Amino acid sequence: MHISEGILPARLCISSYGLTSLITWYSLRKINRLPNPQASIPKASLLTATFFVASSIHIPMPIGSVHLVLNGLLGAVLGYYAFPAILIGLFFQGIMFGHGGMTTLGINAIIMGIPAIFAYQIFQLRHILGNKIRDNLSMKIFGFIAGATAIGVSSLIFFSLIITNIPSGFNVSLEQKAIYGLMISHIPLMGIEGILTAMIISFMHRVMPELLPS
Amino acid sequence: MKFALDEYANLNSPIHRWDVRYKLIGLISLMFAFATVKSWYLIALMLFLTIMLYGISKLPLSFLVNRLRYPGFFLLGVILLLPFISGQTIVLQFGFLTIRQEGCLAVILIVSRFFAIMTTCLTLFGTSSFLITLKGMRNLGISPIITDMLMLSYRYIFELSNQLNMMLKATKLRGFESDKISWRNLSVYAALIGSLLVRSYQQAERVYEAMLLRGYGNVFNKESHPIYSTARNDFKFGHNVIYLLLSLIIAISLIVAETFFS
Amino acid sequence: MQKDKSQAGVYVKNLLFQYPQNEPVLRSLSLTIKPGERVALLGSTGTGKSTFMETLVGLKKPLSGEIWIQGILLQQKTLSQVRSRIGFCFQNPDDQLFMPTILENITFGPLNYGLSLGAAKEIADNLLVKFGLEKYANRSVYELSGGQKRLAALAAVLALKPEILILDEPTNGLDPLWRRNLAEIILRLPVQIILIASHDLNWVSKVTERALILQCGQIQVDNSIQNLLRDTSILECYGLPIEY
Amino acid sequence: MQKDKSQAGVYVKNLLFQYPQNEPVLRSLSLTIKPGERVALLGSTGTGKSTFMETLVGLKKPLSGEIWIQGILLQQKTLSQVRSRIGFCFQNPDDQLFMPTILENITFGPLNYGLSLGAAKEIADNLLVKFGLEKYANRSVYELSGGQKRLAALAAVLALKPEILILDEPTNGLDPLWRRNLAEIILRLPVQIILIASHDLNWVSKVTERALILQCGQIQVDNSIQNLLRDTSILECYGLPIEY
Ligand SMILES: Nc1ncnc2c1ncn2[C@@H]1O[C@H](COP(=O)(O)OP(=O)(O)OP(=O)(O)O)[C@@H](O)[C@H]1O
Ligand SMILES: Nc1ncnc2c1ncn2[C@@H]1O[C@H](COP(=O)(O)OP(=O)(O)OP(=O)(O)O)[C@@H](O)[C@H]1O
Ligand SMILES: [Mg+2]
Ligand SMILES: [Mg+2]
Repeated sequence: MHISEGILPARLCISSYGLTSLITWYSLRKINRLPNPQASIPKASLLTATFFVASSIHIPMPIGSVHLVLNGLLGAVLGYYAFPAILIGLFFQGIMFGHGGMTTLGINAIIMGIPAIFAYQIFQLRHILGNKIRDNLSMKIFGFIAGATAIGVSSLIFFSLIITNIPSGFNVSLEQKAIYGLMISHIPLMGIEGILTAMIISFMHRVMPELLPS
Repeated sequence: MKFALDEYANLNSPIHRWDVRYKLIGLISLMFAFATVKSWYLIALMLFLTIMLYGISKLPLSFLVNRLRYPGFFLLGVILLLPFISGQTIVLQFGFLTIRQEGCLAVILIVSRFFAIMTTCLTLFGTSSFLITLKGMRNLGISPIITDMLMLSYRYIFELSNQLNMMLKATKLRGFESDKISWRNLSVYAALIGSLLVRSYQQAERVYEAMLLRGYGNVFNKESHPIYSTARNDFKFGHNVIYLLLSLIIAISLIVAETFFS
Repeated sequence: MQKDKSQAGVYVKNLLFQYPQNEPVLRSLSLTIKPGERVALLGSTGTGKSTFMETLVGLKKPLSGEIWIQGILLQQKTLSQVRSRIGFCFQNPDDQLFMPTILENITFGPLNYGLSLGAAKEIADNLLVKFGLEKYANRSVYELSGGQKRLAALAAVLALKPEILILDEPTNGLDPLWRRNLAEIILRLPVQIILIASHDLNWVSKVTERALILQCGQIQVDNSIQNLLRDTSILECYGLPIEY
Repeated sequence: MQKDKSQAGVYVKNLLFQYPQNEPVLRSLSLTIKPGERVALLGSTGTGKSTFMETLVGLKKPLSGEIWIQGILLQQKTLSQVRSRIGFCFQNPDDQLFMPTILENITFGPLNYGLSLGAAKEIADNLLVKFGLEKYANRSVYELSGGQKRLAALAAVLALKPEILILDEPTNGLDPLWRRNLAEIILRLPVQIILIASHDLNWVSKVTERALILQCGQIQVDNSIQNLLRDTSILECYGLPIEY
């Protein structure tokens, strides 16, 4: 779910860089206010590298295989580091594999990063809404919602951008239908991402709970 | 290392010798200018400039081909339908299949821009070692948190993908069949990713300790980041500046030509 | 020679392997190991011991050459059949313990081969007792010491009841007592063939009888390990000074 | 005793350390190491060798007790001063080589202590030659063998010109030849004190003179290593059977 080089008009690329810088600046400001911002740098970097590596895993599906995005998980685990981490992950994907690229870095960071921030907020909601249920169950439920929502929002932004910017010759209502259609076809993917996010969070909760933000 | 970027960073070409700070600004401006291109004659010019640039850089062709192949297929997957659905002018028609001119032009435009931007990008990152590029970014004012994270993640990507590889091997040897989908298989994938996260978290703590022991965040030092900003005010009107001006002029001319003369 | 192929044991002929864009690591390597043999694979760093062992279980595909395991030719369609007969322990036990608890790591293999949960648990329980890990069955892998992880990895591999056991530097990071325990456990295992790569000449000489030295892509020395240990000049010549 | 504090060397008194929600690992441990001593720290797995070494450089904070290093009391405000005098090598060199190239890893420390790039490079060049790594200066860490990584990690630590060197299981995964090379390098290092935790009794006896056995949170045995190696019953009793 990366927008390749060459598709979007330059104006959109540049303005999305602006928005991305703004969010990055805000995240960094939050990070700098943490008690020991330096201590988390290695942690965030290694987790960034982990997500980069994990997103190369192919999950077999009835039709072909999908590879994971995991931006919901990243948001849930990394909190404010998620956005810079996604920016960095995308930078490497762009220059190493050509998934995305330099001019589309800003827009891709928005596609992946803003949903990750949502996912973090959703996952934190468990402290308020999930009080009454068992810890492990609330982790799973909120993990699932965070993971599925993140990928859902990402694909919504992605398809809207692609459909409205490719000269497809569609009119507005046809474009809208195409977006709905593509979104519906992505519901299974949302399910897989949600389930895996929930499972991974529950794994970490069992094995090393301090990895999850409290 | 299969995807190391700086495999050919030690060649000697004008692009390799170009100071990375100027190179970053120059080539990135060029990439954005390429992204604005829409008209025919500018596409031709853009492709010509790109090929020239890559030629001057002396990077081997295989480097480019290997890195463009997969994203190229991916891109084609997205735009493959355009010639059939987009536009009114019909070029060819076999039965119910119609090939339309506007769609074909759109494909050519997108593919050319993709090729030009990606090639320029690979030239930028392939002609200096990654660490030097990072220092350049740091000097251009990118936050040290970002450059530190870039450096550390770059270092450990290979380490971690090796770990994942070994774990995948271990699952295969114990009879895991990865090519079917089931609840249990998903939970195994989750365990693999979870293990990777937990292991890298533990490793991160060690790495941080190792950095501390070697003076990271030391009070004696104002600039306590692994990626130093070694900016000196050595502005001289030399080849660095000439290349920079050259690429800025090209970039601006492309944009101006695109906006006003087409 | 030809007869060996279809018989039990490991039979390797003219194995050629190289990593892309590198020199060959294994150059026409041939080797026969008969059932009942316990073999040490020696050689200095980077001579290809791990690579060779991985080709035996089909993790690395040789450019040419044949591998017969227990009378089966290793190829794509026999892969899972061959793998089910071999237990392979990596150098780093962390690579092998990816499930949350020790118990789940041990039952992982049997479940993959279609055993019921009950049957898999029974196998696991036996192994946990054998390795003195009963107390830790439900403990997370990350709360174990290095020695315990090593044992857990071994238990996980033995759960498949392999006929052939391959260990890559099993004593790494173990203290002397664990090394002794591990040696004793290995000597009592009900497997037909054991192949161990190790830099610990002293330890490996206690658990194996035959020693191979790998260098320049071939088995250069094939001798009883006791004879080899006496011949310090040969060892020295292959970069294995005995006193270190 | 009191006099030692303000003198050179390592002076540890009544160190108490425990991990949260666990039994104490170090229970009132006391120890003096004088300049010029090369000391082996022995003990079976999980007795707290690594933990103890980490308290010496302030990575783990003891509950009580004092640590004096070269006449300086270890506390928050002297931390960086003490650390600049100690070189500490972790068991896993990958944790220590966090910069992409070897050269960068070596200059990292000196640059942090305010040296100029030129001065740091000069130190690095000397060390690269000493460890035979000149050719690999700009190679990425990922492409090195285990032995080379070990040497690079050591070089990175020595770049700070430490007076005290602490090594945690330095021979792990090294082949006999590298073990010999490492021993020779260590014996020639210009440091005042060397403290090595190791399970390789044979190797460590070649590079140290004094041996400590850690158990139950205290130094139980403190003897010359040659005497200790002769006393197999003591070793056996602390879980260190000499023949393994
Ligand atoms: N993925 C790889 N790509 C390229 N070369 C590799 C790769 N893995 C190993 N090599 C090279 O192949 C050779 C054999 O490596 P291998 O790991 O089999 O050695 P080894 O005998 O097991 O060494 P050690 O005793 O250090 O474990 C080495 O020279 C190594 O550098
Ligand atoms: N982070 C931790 N949390 C809780 N307990 C720990 C932690 N790290 C170590 N321990 C425990 O503290 C004890 C001492 O561990 P340490 O790593 O110092 O032992 P060691 O002597 O270095 O062992 P080895 O020879 O295996 O390296 C062990 O029993 C271990 O289980
Ligand atoms: Mg090996
Ligand atoms: Mg230790």
